[in-house]
Amino acid sequence: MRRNIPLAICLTMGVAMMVQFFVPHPASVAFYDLTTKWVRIVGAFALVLGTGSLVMYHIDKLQRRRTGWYYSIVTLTAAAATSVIGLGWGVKPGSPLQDIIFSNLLVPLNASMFAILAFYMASAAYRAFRARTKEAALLLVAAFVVMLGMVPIGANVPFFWFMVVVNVALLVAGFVTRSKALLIGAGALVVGLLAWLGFSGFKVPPLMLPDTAEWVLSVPNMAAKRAIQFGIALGGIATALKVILGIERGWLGGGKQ
Amino acid sequence: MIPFLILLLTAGQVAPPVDSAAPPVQRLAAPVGVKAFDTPNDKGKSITVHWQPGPGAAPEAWLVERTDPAESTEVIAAIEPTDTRYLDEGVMDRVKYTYRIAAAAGADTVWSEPSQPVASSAQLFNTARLNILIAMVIFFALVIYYIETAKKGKNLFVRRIAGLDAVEEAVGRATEMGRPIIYVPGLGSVADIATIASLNILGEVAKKVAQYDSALLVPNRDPIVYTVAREMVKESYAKAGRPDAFKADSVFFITSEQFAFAAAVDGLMAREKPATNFFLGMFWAESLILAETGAQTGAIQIAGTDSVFQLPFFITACDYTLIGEELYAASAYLSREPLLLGSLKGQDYGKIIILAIVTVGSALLLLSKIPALSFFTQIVSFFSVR
Amino acid sequence: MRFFQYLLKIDRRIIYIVVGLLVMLPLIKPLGLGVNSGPRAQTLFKAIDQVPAGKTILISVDFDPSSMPELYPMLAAVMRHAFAKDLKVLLCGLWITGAGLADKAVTEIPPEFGKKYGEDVVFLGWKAGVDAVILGMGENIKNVYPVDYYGKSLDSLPMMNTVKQLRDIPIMFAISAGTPGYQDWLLYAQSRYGMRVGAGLTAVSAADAYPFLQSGQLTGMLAGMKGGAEYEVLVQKAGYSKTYMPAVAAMDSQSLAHIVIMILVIIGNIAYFVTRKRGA
Amino acid sequence: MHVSTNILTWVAAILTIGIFSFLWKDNPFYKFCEHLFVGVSVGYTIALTWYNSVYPDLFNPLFLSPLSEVSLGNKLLLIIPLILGLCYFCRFIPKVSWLIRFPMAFVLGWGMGAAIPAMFQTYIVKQMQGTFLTPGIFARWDVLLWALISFVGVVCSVLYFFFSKEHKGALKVASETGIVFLMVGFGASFGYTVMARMSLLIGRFQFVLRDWLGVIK
Repeated sequence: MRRNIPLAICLTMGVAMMVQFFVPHPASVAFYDLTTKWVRIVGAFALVLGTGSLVMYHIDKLQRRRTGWYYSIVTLTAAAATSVIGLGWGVKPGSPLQDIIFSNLLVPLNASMFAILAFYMASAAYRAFRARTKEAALLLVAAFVVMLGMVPIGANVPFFWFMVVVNVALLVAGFVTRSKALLIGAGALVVGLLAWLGFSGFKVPPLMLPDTAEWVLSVPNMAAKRAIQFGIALGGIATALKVILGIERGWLGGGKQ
Repeated sequence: MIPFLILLLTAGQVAPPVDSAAPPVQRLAAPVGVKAFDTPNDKGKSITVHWQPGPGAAPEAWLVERTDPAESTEVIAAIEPTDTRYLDEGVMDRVKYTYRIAAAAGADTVWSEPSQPVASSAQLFNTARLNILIAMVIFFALVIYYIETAKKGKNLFVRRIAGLDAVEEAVGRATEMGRPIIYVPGLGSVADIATIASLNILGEVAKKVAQYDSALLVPNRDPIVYTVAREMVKESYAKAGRPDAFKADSVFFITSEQFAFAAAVDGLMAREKPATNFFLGMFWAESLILAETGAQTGAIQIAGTDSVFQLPFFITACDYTLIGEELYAASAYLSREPLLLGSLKGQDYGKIIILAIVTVGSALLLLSKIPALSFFTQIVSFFSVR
Repeated sequence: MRFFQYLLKIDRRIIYIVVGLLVMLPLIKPLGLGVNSGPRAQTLFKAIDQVPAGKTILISVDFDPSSMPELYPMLAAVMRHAFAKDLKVLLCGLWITGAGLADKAVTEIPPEFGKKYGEDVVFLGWKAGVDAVILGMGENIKNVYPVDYYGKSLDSLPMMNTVKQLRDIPIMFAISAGTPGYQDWLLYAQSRYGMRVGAGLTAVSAADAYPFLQSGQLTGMLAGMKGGAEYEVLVQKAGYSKTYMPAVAAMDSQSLAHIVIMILVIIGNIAYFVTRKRGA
Repeated sequence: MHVSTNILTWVAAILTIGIFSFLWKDNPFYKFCEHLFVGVSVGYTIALTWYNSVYPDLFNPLFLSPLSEVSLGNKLLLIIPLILGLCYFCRFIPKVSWLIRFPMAFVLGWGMGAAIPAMFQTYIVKQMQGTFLTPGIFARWDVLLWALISFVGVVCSVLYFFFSKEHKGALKVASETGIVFLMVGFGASFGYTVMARMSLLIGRFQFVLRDWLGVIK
């Protein structure tokens, strides 16, 4: 009973929603709208529970005077003040919640946290963007092509010269590390580049970096994304099916059977 | 519509006289083949009308006229001359209407024959989604079949997934160092399947944590996920035989605002200096904020997501990354439960079928270049989704 | 060798300072690296440039403060172009959070050209419902917006006497950060009322618009901060405006930032390979 | 230089600096901003949830609207989510704590059931349609070549995600080719996102330099 009723609810709702997708009848549309509202309402109660957990956590921190307890006052006061202002004066444009709190507290905090990403991108690139393997090297070259192709500086750089520079880097790295694999790869690239040069009549091929970047984004990148999405969809659907059928039931949690 | 109609009707009065040097003006002809039918695959209250231009001059507009059983007739729309289709959404179900179309130019209007009477109704099955139903039936059959096979105790192979082999080591490391493990079950809701996959992995990780007696911290962004995660961890401690070791405040809710959550987890990592971080589930732009801060505090990091745009950042900044479907395979991989392994096999056959269909389909489509085989072009339309 | 080992362990804060300074300095003192205007920006520029003086163009402000760095410069540049050509500008928005941004543009830009609110520019504001709003404007703008964003009756605004419905507007510029956005304008305004639509998009969503450009449904496109910069350059080159070009200056920062990241990767790799050889 | 005299601009600028200060190291200023951010965002969510969902969908129709507007049947229907929602609080009552599974089961079943056909639609059937090679590719040699490369890329990358067979022989070759495509794709994504994120940082600097300090126009 403690397990079977929840499993039955889950199964019923799962099957009902799947059937709903195929039925255009107004009753089916009404069912969808109704249950969507219900899920939102139920979610609101969970928010109370979550907020309760947050408040209890900070009150506990305050009472036991744990390290940094005074910051808990900031969180509690801010939460209380914002919800009072929001509930009291409404959430429409022009209300103090939107015009003061949203525009001058939430927007800058959000934007700053988002902007920090730019710094982290730089440090991650420096720390972890290493051509350790040939796959990692490919990732790097693709990233360079797109990064250069997307800014004005790269607008008039032929892809050919870019690859020549990559090739030189490969050769140097091959000699420095005395890696046969690297040297063979660099040699193959030399042959390839010479062949390309010959093919275009010993003139630098007119392919520029912005076009190369667009190609990378629309050909190999698209293919990879599509493949990942096939996998994600199949894995996701199988997981969802197992939940609906009650095969995957970890969410039922502890307690007696 | 009305101003446009008036404009159209008055246009004739100010039309310039026809230049006698111009070629003789073709007369307007009535549209032909007027067909009215119940709009398919809808919730009713809609009739579609189709027609073809007659063999005369091009009109300036089409007028659509509807007659209901009470014999009241009205012009309901004026349509651009390039369009020969009208969707009438102002009808009642189960009432028979007839339609007439007129070609209009200047003050001239030439009416067609009326259509057959037609009534609209709501459909019970959307035939345009038949393709999805077929795909669902095939895939469900595969998954269920292999789960049943697995129940009979047939041994199933799973290839190595490096990120998951590292879980044991990562948990052990935390115990040795006496530092906690942070597990972020993503920023998605329970309706995101990645979150469910992550919660299942959390169950397995929590079991190991209980065995090794490390500390676990699970910050949450979604309140419902928070309640489920809490139950999962509690259950895992019980299963590992250490229900007393479960600390109620180890699973906690922070806020549902994306970047506020990221800021708080950043702070948590900077202060707790965890030995290991798990970022599994749904992530958006905050992925690198979390992963880079974690790397700076010196933690081993295992990440996994099905969000294609965030994978590059996890791959760069974390030690191990589960790519897309590997995340879903993880709970089967860690638990080695045959029921879950069976579905992995079903998924693989699903992939084979997809690849087979796109390969054979492509071959046939390319053959459709031969005129006699041009009907193969129909294949693409079967995969249209609406 | 020590040097390379030191490089590998360099304090990340030095990286942050370098990145921060290189991004900030060009904003204060632009380097003038220049921006090449691509064909998509030129198409849009020409289309607006050919609109006869006195006519009205429509700009839909469908983005919120989080996309402001990428999209606001486009709004400003297109408005400057229009005023320089003595066009009138009508603004509206499908995003409730975008109203403040349109208001900012309407307050700041017209005075540069001596243009007046109500005579040369009107901001209608936001109304709920996407298709209903666009289709309604196609019939009669006053039915959807009896009053403008500032609460003034449309009848009291002289400009609105010449613009009654979408058919009175030869071209529009839809600046969208997502949905609802340019796709809705294509779907309702273009297919029903034959409106020409140019789009301004964030860099991330630009790729989705390629099919509409190929099919000719979109009259040009500006993508990301770079798109804004391209338009600023076009406006400046034509001699329409001589103001500071925020997006062009920002593109200097962008270029420097990309280059510094690439240099960091290269240094990191050199240090890595050199020390690895030593270790092996 | 025209430093802003608007106190709200000052607040926004100070918070911006507070968040950025975390880059240097964790510090009391950042901790203040972080805790403020969490608190304000929770309060904001509460207000939005009340006005956008609880009040219009539950409270108003169930308790305030007269029967003439909301029928008794509809009122009774609303009691279902109310009870389901209240079940969450059973967690605090040990004897009936298992009742919390009811709302969880409801939300999970609903979410999973809605996700399955949607995933088939957007990620499988539609993507398959996009993967097909069509006769249009014979138009130009480069179009043909890129189409073939894309097709091979999709096939090989899908094979990388093959779990139930050891990757050796032909499968190994295919899955390794697949990794090449995946890595190029990830690299391209990374490069592309660098641009978008840098724009955000530039936007923040523009706010500080222009709106707050008035150094630039």
